[in-house]
Formats: sequence, C-alpha cells, structure tokens
Amino acid sequence: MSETHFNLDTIEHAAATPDTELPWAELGLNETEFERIKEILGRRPTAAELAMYSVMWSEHCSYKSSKVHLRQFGEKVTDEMRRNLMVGIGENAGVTDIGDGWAVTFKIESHNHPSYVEPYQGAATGVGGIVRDIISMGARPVAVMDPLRFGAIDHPDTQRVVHGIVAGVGGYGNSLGLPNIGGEVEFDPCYQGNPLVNALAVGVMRHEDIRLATASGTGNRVVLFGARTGGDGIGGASVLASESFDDSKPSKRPAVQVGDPFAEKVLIECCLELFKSSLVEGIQDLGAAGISCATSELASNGDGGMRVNLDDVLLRDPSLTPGEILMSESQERMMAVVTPEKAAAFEAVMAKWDVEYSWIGEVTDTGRLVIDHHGEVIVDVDPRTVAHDGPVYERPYARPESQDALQEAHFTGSPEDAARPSGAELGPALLELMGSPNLCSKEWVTSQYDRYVQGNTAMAMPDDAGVVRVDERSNLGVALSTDSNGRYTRLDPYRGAQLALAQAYRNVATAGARPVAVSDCLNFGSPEDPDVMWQFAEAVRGLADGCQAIGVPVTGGNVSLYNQTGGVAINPTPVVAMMGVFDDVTRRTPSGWREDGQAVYLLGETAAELDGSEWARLRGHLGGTPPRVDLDRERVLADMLVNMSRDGMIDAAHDVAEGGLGATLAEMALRFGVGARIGLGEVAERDGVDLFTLLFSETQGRAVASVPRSEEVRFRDMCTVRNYPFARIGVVDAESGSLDFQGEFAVGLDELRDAHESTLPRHFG
Amino acid sequence: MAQHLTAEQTPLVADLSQPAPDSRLADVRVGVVTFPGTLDDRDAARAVEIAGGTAVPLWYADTDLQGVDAVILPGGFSYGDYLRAGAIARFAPLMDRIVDAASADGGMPVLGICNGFQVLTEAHLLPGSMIKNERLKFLCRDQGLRVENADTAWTGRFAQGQEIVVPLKNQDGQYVADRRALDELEAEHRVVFRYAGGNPNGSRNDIAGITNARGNVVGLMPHPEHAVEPGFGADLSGSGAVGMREGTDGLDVFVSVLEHLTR
Amino acid sequence: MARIVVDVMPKPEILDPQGKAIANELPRIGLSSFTEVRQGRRFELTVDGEATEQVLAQAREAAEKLLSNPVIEDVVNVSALPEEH
Amino acid sequence: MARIVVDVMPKPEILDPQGKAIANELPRIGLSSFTEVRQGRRFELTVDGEATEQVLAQAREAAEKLLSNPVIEDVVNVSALPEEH
Ligand SMILES: Nc1ncnc2c1ncn2[C@@H]1O[C@H](COP(=O)(O)OP(=O)(O)O)[C@@H](O)[C@H]1O
Ligand SMILES: [Mg+2]
Repeated sequence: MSETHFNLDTIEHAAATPDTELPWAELGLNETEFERIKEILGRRPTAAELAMYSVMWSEHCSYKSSKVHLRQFGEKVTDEMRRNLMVGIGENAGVTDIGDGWAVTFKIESHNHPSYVEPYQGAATGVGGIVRDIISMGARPVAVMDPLRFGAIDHPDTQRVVHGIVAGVGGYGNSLGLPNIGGEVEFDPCYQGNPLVNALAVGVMRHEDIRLATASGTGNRVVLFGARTGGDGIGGASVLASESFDDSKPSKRPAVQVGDPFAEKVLIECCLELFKSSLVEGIQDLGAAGISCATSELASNGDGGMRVNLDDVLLRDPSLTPGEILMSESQERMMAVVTPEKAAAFEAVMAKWDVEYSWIGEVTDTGRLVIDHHGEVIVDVDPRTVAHDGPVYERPYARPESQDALQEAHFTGSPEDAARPSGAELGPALLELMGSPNLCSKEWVTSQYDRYVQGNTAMAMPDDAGVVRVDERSNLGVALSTDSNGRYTRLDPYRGAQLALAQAYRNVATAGARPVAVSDCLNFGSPEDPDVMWQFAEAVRGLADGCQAIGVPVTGGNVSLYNQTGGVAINPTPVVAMMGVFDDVTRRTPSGWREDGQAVYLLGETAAELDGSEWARLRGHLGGTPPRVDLDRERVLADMLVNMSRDGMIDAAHDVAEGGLGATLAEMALRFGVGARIGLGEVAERDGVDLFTLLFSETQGRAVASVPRSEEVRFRDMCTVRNYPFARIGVVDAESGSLDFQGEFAVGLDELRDAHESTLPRHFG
Repeated sequence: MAQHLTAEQTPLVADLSQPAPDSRLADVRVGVVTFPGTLDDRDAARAVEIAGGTAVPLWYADTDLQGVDAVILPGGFSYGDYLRAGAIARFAPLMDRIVDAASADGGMPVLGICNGFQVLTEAHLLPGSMIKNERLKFLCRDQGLRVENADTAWTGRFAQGQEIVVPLKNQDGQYVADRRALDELEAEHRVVFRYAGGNPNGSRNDIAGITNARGNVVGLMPHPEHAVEPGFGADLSGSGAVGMREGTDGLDVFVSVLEHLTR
Repeated sequence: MARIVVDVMPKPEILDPQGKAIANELPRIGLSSFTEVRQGRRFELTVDGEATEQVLAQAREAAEKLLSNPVIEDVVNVSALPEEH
Repeated sequence: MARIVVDVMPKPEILDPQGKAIANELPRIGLSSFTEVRQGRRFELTVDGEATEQVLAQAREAAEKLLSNPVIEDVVNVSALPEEH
C-alpha cells in the first residue's frame, strides 16, 4: 500500500507528513481557511478531517457570508417577541408555544440548484430534507408548503422544470401523507437557469416532547438509522475518491440524489414511536454534510465528546473512502443518542418498522470528536471548531450605481397609452391580468398535491393561508402563508423584504389567525458580488426591523446564495413564511363571498403605486420604487381582521396584494362562483385616483371583506374606533353571474373563470 | 332497527372520548389496517368513530384480527406504491386472515379505500386492477359519485342512484379489467360507485368502486373518510352547495356498515 | 455473481397511458417512424454464484407472483443476462 | 410490422428504492436466492415495415432524448425484437 493511501491518512500519519499536498482548493476552502484549520489542529488535517471542515465550513453549512447580517434577527427582539418562543434560531427549527401545552415548529429551506439539474428528484429531496428537520425537533410533521419560482412560462426549458418540480414536490409529499396547504408559483425570466424550490414543513408536539440535537451523558450510545450511506451528494468533492489519494480506480459517484419517500415515511413513524417511549436523549437529522454535520453538532451541543467507529456505518457503496462517508448526503437517515439501558427497546422499534440501524459510537468525556477507521484514528478534533467556529466574512457591499436609475424609471403609462387602459378597456384589462402567468389560477399545480390527508386541513389553496387543526378536541390550530416579491425587492431590497413580511402577515390575519412566528428563506445571487451583498444586507435589515415593528420573531430559516445564471443574479427573493394561531380553526375566514346581499367593504386607502406591479410586469416594465410599507398600519389592520373573524362580523375576506383591488375582487367572486355589484366612484374620489389606478395599484394595508347586513354597524364601528379607512364598495349578487363595476364595465364570471383557469393547462397540458 | 346517526347529530370535532349516541353501534368494532406507508389510517379510524363505532388499529405484521367485526384497508402509499400500488402489501400476514374472514360464512365486511382498493385487487378479492391515471398525474379534487348499488354492507344508507361528493386523490386510479370481467360486474350489479360529472382518470365504464358477489367486500378509489366532518370535509355535496369544507357525504359509508352489523 | 432479467409488459388489450403519451411526443421531437409505444418494466435480479436452472425457476416464480399482475400484465421474458454487462 | 425494444435501467450508483423494496419482499414470499434487485423500464416501439438501420437509429435517439433520463439512467439495450413474439 502506498504512503498516501487515503484509508491510511491517520492523525499519526498526518503529524508525520506535514508537507503532504492536500486538495483544499478543490474542496472549496481558501488558503486562509486551510491555514486556520492547521492552526486549530496544530498539524495538517487528515484527509477525513479536511473533508469534514470543508463541508462544514462551506457557505451552505457555515453561513460565513450571511452570519454578520443574520445576527440582527437575534438582536432586534423585544420581550413581546420572546414570549411564545420556546426554541429559537440555531436549532434544526424554531419552536413556538401556541397554548394548551402545544408547540409548533416550522421551517423553510431551499433546494434550488439540485432542482434545476434534476427537477423531480431535486424537488422531492428538498421536501424530504425539510421534513427531517421537523422530525428531529420531536414533532409530528402535519403539513408542507412549496413556494416555487420558474423561468419564463413560454421558454422551452420551463416545461421540463415545471413538470419535474411539481411532480417531485407532490410525489414526495403525497407519499409521506403530508397535506400541501399552500405555496407560490411565479414565472420570471430571471429564474430561467436557476429556478427556486423552497419547501416548508410544519410539525406539532406537546411541550414536553421537544427534542434537541445534543449528545450528552458519557457512555450513551450513538446510533445511525434509516437508509444506508451511499455516494450521494459528494459531487464536487469527488477529489476524495480520486487517484491522488487512492491508488485504486476512482469509483463513480452519483450526479444526483434520489429520494425514497417510503423510507422517510417509515422513518417518521419510527421516530414518533421513539419519542413517545422517550428512547432517545438527542437526535439530529442528516442533511447537508451528512455524518460530519450530525456528529460535530451533536457533540458540540452536548457536554462531552464523541467517539465514532466509521467501520460500523452501513454502506450502500462499499467503495466509499472515509472522507466520503463523512461527507455523504444520502437521504432518509437520522442519528440519535441512546442510553445503554434503552438500547434494546430502541432496537425493538427499529425491528417493528423494519428500519436498518447501526451503533456507531458513544458519548465520551474528552471534549473531542474522535473517529476511527480500520482500528486507526483518522479524526481527532474539537467538535466546536468544526460545527460552530467556521469562518465569518464581512463581505464588501455597496449600493449599485445603477440603483438610482432603476428607481427613477417609474411606470408612467399615460392615460392615452395602451399601458394605461381606461373606460371600456378596463374589462379586457382585468381579464388579461387574471389570465397572466403570475395571477392565473394555480390549480394545475395544486391539484397534484394531496390537501386532505390527515383530516385536519381547514383551509388550503386558493385561500389566503393554509390552515391545519392541531388539537382535535379544542380545534386549536395554525395558519401559514409564504410570500415574496423579487421585483419589489430588486427595486428596493429593504422595502421589498418588508413587503414580503407584510404580505405574509396580512394573509395569515385575513384568514383569521393571530400571527406569531416567522421563518424565512433568503434566495440571492453571489455574495462575492458587492451589489448582491448589498441587496442581501438591506433585505435582512428590512426583515429584522420589520419583525420588530410587528412584534413577531424570526424562529429560523435558510440562506441560499449563488443563485445566478452566468454572471446574472436572480431578483433578490426573500421568502417569508408567517405562522398564525387560531383558538378555533373552524372560524377561519374564506377568501370568497357567497351570501347574496352581503355588503362588500374595502379597508384601507389606495395611492398611485404601480411601480413593480403585476400590471407593469404585463407591460414589460420594471422600475421605480415599490409600494410603501407602514407596519404600524398593518398591525391595526391585522388586529381588526382577526377580531372581526372571531366575532362573526365578516363572512369572507381577501387581502389586496399583487394585481391590486381588481385581482382581489375577481378572486373573491371566483372562489365560490358568486358575483357582485361594485361601485368605486366614491372611493376613487376620496383617494384622488382614477379607476385604473384604483383597480391595479398595489398599495399595501388593504383588504376586502364581505359583511352580513346585521353586522354592518359593528363592522363600521370597529373601523371607526381604530381610525382605519373603510368604504362600502358594493353588494354580493348571487344572481348576476358577473362582476359588475357599475356604470363602468362588467365581466361575466364564466369569462373570468376561463381566463383565470386556462393559462397553466394551456402551457403545461 | 338501530337508531340512525345523521350528519347533524355528528359532533363537529372528532372528540374520540365522547359517548356514542347509540351504544349498539359503539359496540361494533371496525379494524383499520396500517401497512408501512399507509397514510389515511387515522382518518379512516376517525370516520368510524364519528359514525358512532369503535375503531381498532390493526398492524399489518400481526396475525390476529382482534375479533373485529369489519375491516378497512385505508388509503396511502403502502411500500411507497413501488412496483405496483398494493402489490407488496397484499402479502402481509394479516391479509391472509382478512381474505379468510371475508370469504368465510359470516362474510366479514371489508372496505378498501384507494390504496386499500388496490390491495384488494392485487389480493384478487376484487376483479380488475388500477393503472396510472389517463393524464399520468396525481389528481386531488372533490369528485362526484353516483351510488349504483345501495345493497352492499357499506352502502345500505344510500339511496340507489344518489349522487354524493367526496375527495379523490391518487396517481394510479384508472380502473381496468378485461371485457368479460366488466360485463360480469355490470350484469351482476357489482359496480357500487360510478364517477359522475366527468371521469377523472379514464376508468372503464366510469367505475369508481365495485363489490364482490356477496356484497361484503367493497373497494373504491375516492375517499369517503375525508368527507365526514364539517369544516374538514369536501367543498361540495351531492345535494347542492355547502359551506367551505362542509361536505360530509362520505359519512354514510361508515354508518352503513355499523347498521349492517347491528341489524 | 450472475444477473437474471425479467421483462413484464402491459397486456396488449390493456390501454397503456404512458406508452400513449410517449407515442404522441416522439413525432414532436422529429421521430416519426413509430406507430405505437408500450411501456413495461425490466427487472434485474442479482444472485451470488451462477444462474442455475433452480435460480431461474425462482426468478420465474418471482415474476409470476410479485413482479407482474396477471390481470393487466404479461411476463414476456425471464433469462440470464450474458456476462459482458 | 416490426418491434424494437429499448431497455433503460437506473445507473448502478443511483439509489433504486423500488428495487430495494422488491428485494426486501422476495425472501418473505420464500424466494431468497437474490442479493439485489434493480427495476428499470422496457419500451416496445412498433414500426410499419422493417426494423431498418435507420429505424434503429431513430430508436436510439428516442432512447437518449425521451425514454431515459441521462442524469439517473442508462440505456442498456436498443434492438429489434425477433418476430416470434
Ligand atoms: N406551489 C404551490 N403549492 C401549493 N399551493 C400554492 C402554490 N402556489 C400557489 N398556491 C396557492 O394558491 C393560492 C394563490 O396563491 P397566491 O396568489 O400566491 O396567494 P397570495 O396572493 O394570497 O399570497 C394560495 O392559496 C396559495 O397558497
Ligand atoms: Mg392573499
């Protein structure tokens, strides 16, 4: 055997051969980082140690470019925000107390790049990964959501990506028995070579069932269970299997990971049984960086160290080198810490569910993470240096010079212009808008997802939020909405992030739930580009300030950088997921009216804010400044909507967002196929805008509600007391079969439905 | 004659602890089988309880039916639907017991929903098979059904020809059988449910559910257990519009078997 | 180590939605020679040692009992794979 | 009329959950000779007339472009089916 045989790169050998060339650059480390590793260890790292540090210090795992900014989520918190927070940022997912001894955990994560390479499997494993995060908190997963972004709807490659991603999200989520209760679908050329697949999972547990990723108690045993470890996800790190380190022939490593939803479903049930019988002391899912991450995080969060024997890891591919085993991202695996007394009971649960497992090590009191292979020590590190002491970068950032010009390019569309229809042109304009790729019905997507399974879905698409019951006795439950607008954020990243927050917040409140927690997935371009870094810094600052203003904490999330095609970054896309709580989910507010004769009210005022709007997008325009955000006003509106719902003052409510009031009214009519007579003259006059602006401007802080006649006095009183502008703009008309803007134009519901529902089927079959 | 439990009398929430309105129905024990990968087992159990019966969880690897009076094979993706839906589950030890009990003199009522239906065809308790939906995609929607046979153990409470709406959600839901088997099913009135208002998946003769010759074993692709509880059911019902998620047309499937067994 | 191949195809009289979708798609990518497409399954079963007659018999049993559903499918081939592969 | 067979298998290094589930089940139904199972797909393409070299070339193109996903699958065979079938 040659001196440099990978398997023999023990710590002894490393100490004796300080000058061996190591492929640190190929593994994505820079020279300073490599020097730092040597300094930490007091010698060169072994190949296996190098593998661990390189994956754990990657952007994805260490947040090295984003850390300095994300800190604000922890710093800008008030006591009010901390009140319901049981587990905050830093764990696999945050946990929020929702009352009655129930806790909810939710998190959103990205799987963008893999979903471009292999859309079905990329999206599927994205869902699988986020669900394991939720299980590892001790929770039963109860629902998923999927904010998606694709390239231009008519680009030839969009077919491949859309079909694959939607089928992958459905194929995995449906097989797990998790209802899909919402998401987003957006088409924009900026995502052509870089679609965004963000996946959210939510889980519930009793307070006492919260589990953390810690390895404590000297002598406790460490077990790896679920799927076997294969060569998945080693990809770029295939240098570890190459000739320079191993003189046997290089083996093939899979280019993509394939998900096994059945294995994951079994893993869920198996973990829940472990939790119920209190058989694990600590637990961690295996995601990015696989065993490297699980062992170093468990050990550094615990009170001692850990010793692991790599020979005991069950392999799918016996040709894997130790470094590869440590880096492998094979799906559907978990790691747990079990006391020796409970080992037999643990094994019985594995046998019941037919899950493979192997005891790979134990908790020690050395404070070191030591890994053996073939009887020799190949890793001996302080686990904190791997898991928590990664590099931190203050990347340079600066407002791009082009930003001023961009912000000055307002959407002008003069009244004579086709870009600014008026009078009789407004009917066709509304139809065009409702059939546009971004405002059309998403039914083609959502009908591929199971929204019924588990029997607790109280609301799902196409309403403002997904709602699931948590407690079958009391009807306690939660609402969730995800939102982002990359165009707004491109125009003004600080405001754009707050707009995403405001929209998610308003959606949850419109459904009738009290917003309590945020998770976010920050999708941006390369952090090495100062322009992009500026967008990122501004967006995080906006989000952190925004959360403080509405009094809702960020409980966790994910950063996805390097989203770009060639040198061109995507529109900065900070996706905000908001969770709200319901005392009784059966009180949720649907987004459409149905009772003839009910009054239709508009809450809020409208300004001329067409920059970045869907209408501007339809006319090929992106410029100017996005709508203003007033989070204090949003708080008042949200509070009113929640109270109105609880006190039965409204039967339906829908927020005004992309597409403006026109889109909101059209969606409300289409929800149950019930028309209305609308008169906007007075409001237009009050707000000093023309009808086109009133219909298509995207001013925030607005919602439309339908109010039973008997409740109108109370409804108006509530608005008056809170000093919130309101206007009675119409009446529900169950007979007319049309949305009649009286004296201006009318659109038949059949025509409207056809425009709204035919777009995706026309493109995707 | 047992007291009927109507939809209005059903509790709004699945309060599993509340006393059943009719103790004779509560004495009926309905087993709900869980295979690895089964998903709608808790929902089927909830439906049984809301209907007033007692749900008994059964584990696929056991060999004991625990004295249940009827069995439901719920929906889901047993074994991931790998190979063919239901193909691996049918070899479960418990399936032998279920086949025996269904074929024995008493003719124990067995209901296969979605994946459960697929298991029943793979086990040859029911003829035909399911292949991929015509459009090749998973399809989730509220589905109209016509009750074609109100004489089975699971459909006694329906009227012949009654239209109902329950959720449908599957990828392999297209029912196929050869000409002879189809002719036989039709001639013997063994089509129990037919799709109404459009065939969602290309099933032969619009078939959504069938029964065996004795009428104790029924399989159907749509999910009656997801239309049993107001607020969490279908958006529609066969007897006209209802409120959002208020449709509970599926409940009578479960009440039917309880009544059948207490007659 | 030897491998045995089991091929299963949908019965001719059973409609094959996947095959049909492919047949519709082929002309669109410029391949118009084909009048029909059927999609079936191919299994490769590995054995330690040789593909003896006894092993082949087991493969045939697996094909009939598990790998195919006789209501909709035919087993069209069970044979040992030549070693080149 | 002639038929051409295209066989597609998951790449050896790629996880095949379906094959794994089958491999786990076979011993339970008494068939324990097999150490591994991989599940792939078999396509039968029909042409009017004969399986000429040109038609085979089209089948190979179909196999690469549409019938297989080169990221996770290999085309392991494209050949004319003998006429007996
Ligand atoms: N990818 C998706 N998965 C699941 N649901 C989706 C998806 N895309 C959109 N939806 C649902 O369709 C409805 C309309 O979406 P959208 O217009 O983005 O809602 P909103 O404007 O209220 O945020 C919502 O109920 C949303 O959750
Ligand atoms: Mg909304």
